[in-house]
Amino acid sequence: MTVMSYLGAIGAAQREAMETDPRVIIMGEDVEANVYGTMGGGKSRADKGDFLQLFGASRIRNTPISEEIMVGAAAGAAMTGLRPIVDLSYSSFLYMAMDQFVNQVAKNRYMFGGQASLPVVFRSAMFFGLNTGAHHSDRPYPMFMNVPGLKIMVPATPSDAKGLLRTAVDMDDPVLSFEACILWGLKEEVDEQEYRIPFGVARTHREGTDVTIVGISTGVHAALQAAQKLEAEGISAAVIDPRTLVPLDSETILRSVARTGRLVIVDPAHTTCSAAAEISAIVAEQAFDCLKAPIMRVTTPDTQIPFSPAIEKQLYPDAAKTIAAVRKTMDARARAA
Amino acid sequence: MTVMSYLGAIGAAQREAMETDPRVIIMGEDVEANVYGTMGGGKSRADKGDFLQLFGASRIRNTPISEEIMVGAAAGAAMTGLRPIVDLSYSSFLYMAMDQFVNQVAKNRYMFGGQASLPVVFRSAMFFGLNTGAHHSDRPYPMFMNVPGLKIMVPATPSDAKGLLRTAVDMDDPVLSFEACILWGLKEEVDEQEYRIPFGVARTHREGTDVTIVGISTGVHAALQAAQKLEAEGISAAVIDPRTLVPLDSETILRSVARTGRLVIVDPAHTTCSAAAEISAIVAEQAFDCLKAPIMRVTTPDTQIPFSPAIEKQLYPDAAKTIAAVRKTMDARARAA
Amino acid sequence: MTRPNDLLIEMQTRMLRIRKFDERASKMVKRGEIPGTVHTSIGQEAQVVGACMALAEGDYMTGNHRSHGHPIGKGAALGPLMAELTGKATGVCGGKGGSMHLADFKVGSLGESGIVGSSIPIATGAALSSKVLGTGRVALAFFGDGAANQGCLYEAMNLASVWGLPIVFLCENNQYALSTPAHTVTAGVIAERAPGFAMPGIRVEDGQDVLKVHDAVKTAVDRARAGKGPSLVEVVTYRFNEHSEGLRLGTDYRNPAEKEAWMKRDPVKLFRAYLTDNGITDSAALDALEAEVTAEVEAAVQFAADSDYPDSSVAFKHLYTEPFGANL
Amino acid sequence: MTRPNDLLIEMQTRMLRIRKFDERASKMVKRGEIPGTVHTSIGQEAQVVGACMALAEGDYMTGNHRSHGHPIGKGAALGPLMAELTGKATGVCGGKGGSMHLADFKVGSLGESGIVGSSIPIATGAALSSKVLGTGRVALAFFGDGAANQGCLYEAMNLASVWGLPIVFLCENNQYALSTPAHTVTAGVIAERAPGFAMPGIRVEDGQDVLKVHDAVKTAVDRARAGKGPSLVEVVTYRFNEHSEGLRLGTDYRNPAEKEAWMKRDPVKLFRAYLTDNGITDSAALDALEAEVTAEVEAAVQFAADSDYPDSSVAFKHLYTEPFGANL
Ligand SMILES: Cc1ncc(C[n+]2csc(CCOP(=O)(O)OP(=O)(O)O)c2C)c(N)n1
Ligand SMILES: Cc1ncc(C[n+]2csc(CCOP(=O)(O)OP(=O)(O)O)c2C)c(N)n1
Ligand SMILES: [Mg+2]
Ligand SMILES: [Mg+2]
Repeated sequence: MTVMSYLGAIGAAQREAMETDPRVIIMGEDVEANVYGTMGGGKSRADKGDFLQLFGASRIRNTPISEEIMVGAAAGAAMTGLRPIVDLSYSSFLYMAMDQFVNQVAKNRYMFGGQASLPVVFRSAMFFGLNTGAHHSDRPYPMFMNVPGLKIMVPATPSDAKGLLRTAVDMDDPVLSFEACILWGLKEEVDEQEYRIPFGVARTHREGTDVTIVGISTGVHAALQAAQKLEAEGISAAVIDPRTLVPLDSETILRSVARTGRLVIVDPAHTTCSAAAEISAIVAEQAFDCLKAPIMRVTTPDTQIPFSPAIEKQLYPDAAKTIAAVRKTMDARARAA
Repeated sequence: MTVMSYLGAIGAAQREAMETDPRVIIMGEDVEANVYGTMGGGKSRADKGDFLQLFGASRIRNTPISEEIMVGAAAGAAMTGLRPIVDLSYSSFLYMAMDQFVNQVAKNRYMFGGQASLPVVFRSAMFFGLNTGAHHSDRPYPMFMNVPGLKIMVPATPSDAKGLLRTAVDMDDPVLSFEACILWGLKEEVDEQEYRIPFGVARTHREGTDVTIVGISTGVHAALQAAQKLEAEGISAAVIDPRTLVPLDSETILRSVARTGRLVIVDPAHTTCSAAAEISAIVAEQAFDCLKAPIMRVTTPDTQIPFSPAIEKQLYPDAAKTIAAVRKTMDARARAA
Repeated sequence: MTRPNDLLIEMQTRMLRIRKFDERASKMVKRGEIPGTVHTSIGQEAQVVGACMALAEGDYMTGNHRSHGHPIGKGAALGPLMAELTGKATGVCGGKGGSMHLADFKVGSLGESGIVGSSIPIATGAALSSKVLGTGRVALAFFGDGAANQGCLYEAMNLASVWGLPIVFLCENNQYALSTPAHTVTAGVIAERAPGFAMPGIRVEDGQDVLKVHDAVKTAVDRARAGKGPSLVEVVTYRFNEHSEGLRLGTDYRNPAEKEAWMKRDPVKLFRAYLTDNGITDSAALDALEAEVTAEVEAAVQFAADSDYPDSSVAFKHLYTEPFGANL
Repeated sequence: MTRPNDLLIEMQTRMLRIRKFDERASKMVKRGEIPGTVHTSIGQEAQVVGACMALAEGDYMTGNHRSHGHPIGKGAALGPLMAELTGKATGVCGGKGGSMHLADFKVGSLGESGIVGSSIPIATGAALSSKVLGTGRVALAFFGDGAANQGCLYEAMNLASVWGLPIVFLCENNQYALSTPAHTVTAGVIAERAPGFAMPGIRVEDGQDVLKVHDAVKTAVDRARAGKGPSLVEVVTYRFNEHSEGLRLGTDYRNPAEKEAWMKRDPVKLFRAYLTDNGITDSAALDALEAEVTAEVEAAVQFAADSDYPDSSVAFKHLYTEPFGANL
């Protein structure tokens, strides 16, 4: 085990994958210069571990600022023998390539009756909470969840990031990885050996008996802080991180709700049609009889993200809002026997 | 009153708007030739009412096949004095312009502190159910619901189409109109005079006491057919059409659920993160105490749309599936006192 | 360029296949035997076949909604194509694709696209594979004059140029995008956009002549295979039918005189004359060929008719690797 | 082109404003007085001002992340710009935009964009308004060499060309997109892409000379205003600072010799010399001007410092017409 940051873990997973399989390539804007710090080594080409030095210019490819062709060409390359990792830097740039994501990446295997495989990973970071204004602060995974054919990972810890990303690269389906910029510096002990975390298997961070808190991406940390504080008040909260939104491990969530009867979902996306909405709908349909109280969503309200530091942070889910939501569900008149 | 088809009603609303305000223009592929039948008159330029004849080439603009510039230029034009209606033909082509929708159309008023107004309407038709394969069968409104700053209408009848579209053109906010191709031929008596239907006001097609069925777009018709059949069985179903998804009239839905205690949502979008998910989540949070049974979604399962007529239709919500969902909620053990 | 006789005969064979297949498909749409609609390549056979036959068997190709000609030109078997059009389980995509989404990976056909312009990046990616893996394969992207106004084409051309990818961008300029005349929505000349992206742009003015098309595309393919990068080839041609079968537009967006003049230059007839005039073969042999191809198409129709529809469960297959999430 | 002296002085004034404003902003980022980061136009002042001053007051302009120069060049007041950078309620966007999203509709500045390429269609739409409403206004879209590889530029150029829109596409070629040298990701010469879209493409090789830029852009603006349609102007220049303030890249993506050579051609100094050499004004007057501009910038900083942050409720304003759904 080694201490790795979230960003370092992503770099490690990419390096492993590059070393293991010569068909893996990385393409994206400024990947050669390692601007975002996931291309190995340090910040200088002279540093040990620099991807361009290690893997060469044929496999580490600086692209023009042309997201549509970047995504589409990666899809075409994946259909013909490569296993590209596309670094799209900020998640807000994905829209530029939306047609390729929806009409090619998600549909080609299906439309062509299984003739095509698309082993390709699209990485991007959500930069919200950093005073970059509306154009750089998006958390757009819910819209991709509505597109059958894509798989979606939202790692919340360094070890999950490494294990999930490794699985993603090995998988024959297209994966979108939404990484949270505010987690980049988060550190923990991570296995430096190869390991893989399966998609569709939630991580239960804490067991609990009074309420189930499902956290997504940064929401996991809000949930964990909330759970810790709630414990002091005698409220036992389970904290579950689905880790992948497609496929979604609804079983683990349903099982926990069966025990607690209460559900709070912490999701940094905008409220309407969020991942939280989906999880709520699944539980309201499949575990209604277990529910003792309203299902609460702690999400970013349906407004765009303002620049001013005075008014941005209030918008995102945090521990305080999560605690407030849990209190509300605990106060709700118990309905079950 | 005159009998109008759904498509004719759209044409009528556009004509009214064009006649009333010289700042209204229509742009899109093949709009001059009236290929899709919403540009007035008949199918021939000689026919009375042909838009190109009536309004001239400066206001009826054939565009290149360039959705991104079409959407972005309409936004820029709206910010500087025009009130464009953009005909994007099929909803599956909107992805091509996703960046402009999300990063410009939805954000500009907000980011610029209210300096910009965007009076622009983006029309497109959802062609599902017509054996056109995965590329033409999308129902993508849920992903736009996740983008604050856009308004969304989903008319289900000719009279709603005319009144909502007229409101949309008059409004200073950007509106996406998702029209259903299978409804194009639907006819009813429509007021040929000017009238406007407000956004954010649901239409209650039927009152009911046992179950609330919320229908969206074609789902309204499935719901109405289901309600009629259920009546014979002694089940009284309310049918509500939100008509606009943003803003969403959740009050009307909540009020009905308070009465019936049961909710079924019929939404032709893919299940995950659908409009149905959002409505379910709102009710599970705000009307939990009224609920007597699980909230059921009748949606298109999370697979892409196959071409073969043998296997496509089974995927969409219909009356039979709606009835089955209602039966399930009725059978669910009553939980409230 | 000298071309062996059997290549010339094969050109005519493939053009005939496209013609007969599309004529048959058109009828079937009108009779309701094919659901939805189809977009025929009738009148554009020389442009399609001249381009496809400049490619090697292992080369890649992507296309668009005007879709049957491309895989046929690339050598796909007709039965599974026709079965696909009718939505049968034996279709080349198992009935999941339909007319606009034909793909036959066996012959390098990576897929037609119902979204205008959207398959160009796929071909570019195939060329990237070829370059990185060193397979020597060339990719060709078919698209229309209408698609030439989609931004992704220029992103693709730029990327292919700076990376030196083995790809040919093949613009089928049939002068109209649905009802819209190309000159009303296209600034300048499409082929002349190439130099701005540091690649050759070749305009084949007579796209009804299969040999002229073949010459131009062969030059571009050779260049690509030699590692010299991409080219843009624009072929001027004309579609003889309406944009799609069954569509009826009220406006005369195509001038009847123009239409008549172009229809006189029927690529199949022209090449037939070339073959006999140059003594490559004779009328009797060509009649026999035509009969053979007609029979081949009828057999494809029969194959489709005899095939079953897919089982309803098939709608849920092939979305991901199977079983769902198999590759954990 | 003959230019009145006061125009020349105004050019230097605006260049100085950009220089001093950006120098101050850079310091403030480093001190944490501006949240996030900023992208300065230091070194590119001639390119920005030469272009902006070719426009009339009522003309429209859009820009990108390298954002302060554009509205300053177009004549915006500095106080609300600086207040915006610090997130204050008195900011030109009420604190909602920040550095990358400056807009000052009063001077025709329709908005900078943090998304590379994304504001080009907005300028195109403004030109469409002008044409349909007959207002005679011209639109100018600023974008970088990096943005020149976004497909939407070519869609915009094509549309503007076929519709004869009054727009100037202004490529600020500072030779790098973040760490990426333009020549490694750009096929050919950007200005040479224009003829393919039937419009003039002008390349200003010396973008450090404000008059050369002004000449080229003025020609394009006049052409647009005369109803002759769009132009593409590429201006070669250099940014003196890092891509964004505070960013530290380990690799020497810019060769020190190259950097030094370009920094010698400081546009503000060059034009100062021009003004004195040609007897337009003298050193004393220019020193006074510089002091004046410095004071103006300090006043803007003070204005920002004295201003309040927006109330938390402001986060929920301006998303739609208000009250929400007012325009029912
Ligand atoms: C992105 C997109 N926009 C619009 C359409 C609708 N559409 C289908 S074919 C077509 C015309 C295409 O013209 P062209 O590219 O010249 O091909 P042709 O039909 O002439 O062969 C249009 C507008 C589409 N399928 N996809
Ligand atoms: C669509 C998009 N892709 C990537 C980025 C990240 N990014 C911001 S600025 C920049 C470089 C832009 O280069 P250029 O257009 O030449 O402008 P310059 O910074 O040199 O003025 C990049 C890659 C972005 N903001 N938007
Ligand atoms: Mg065409
Ligand atoms: Mg640059």
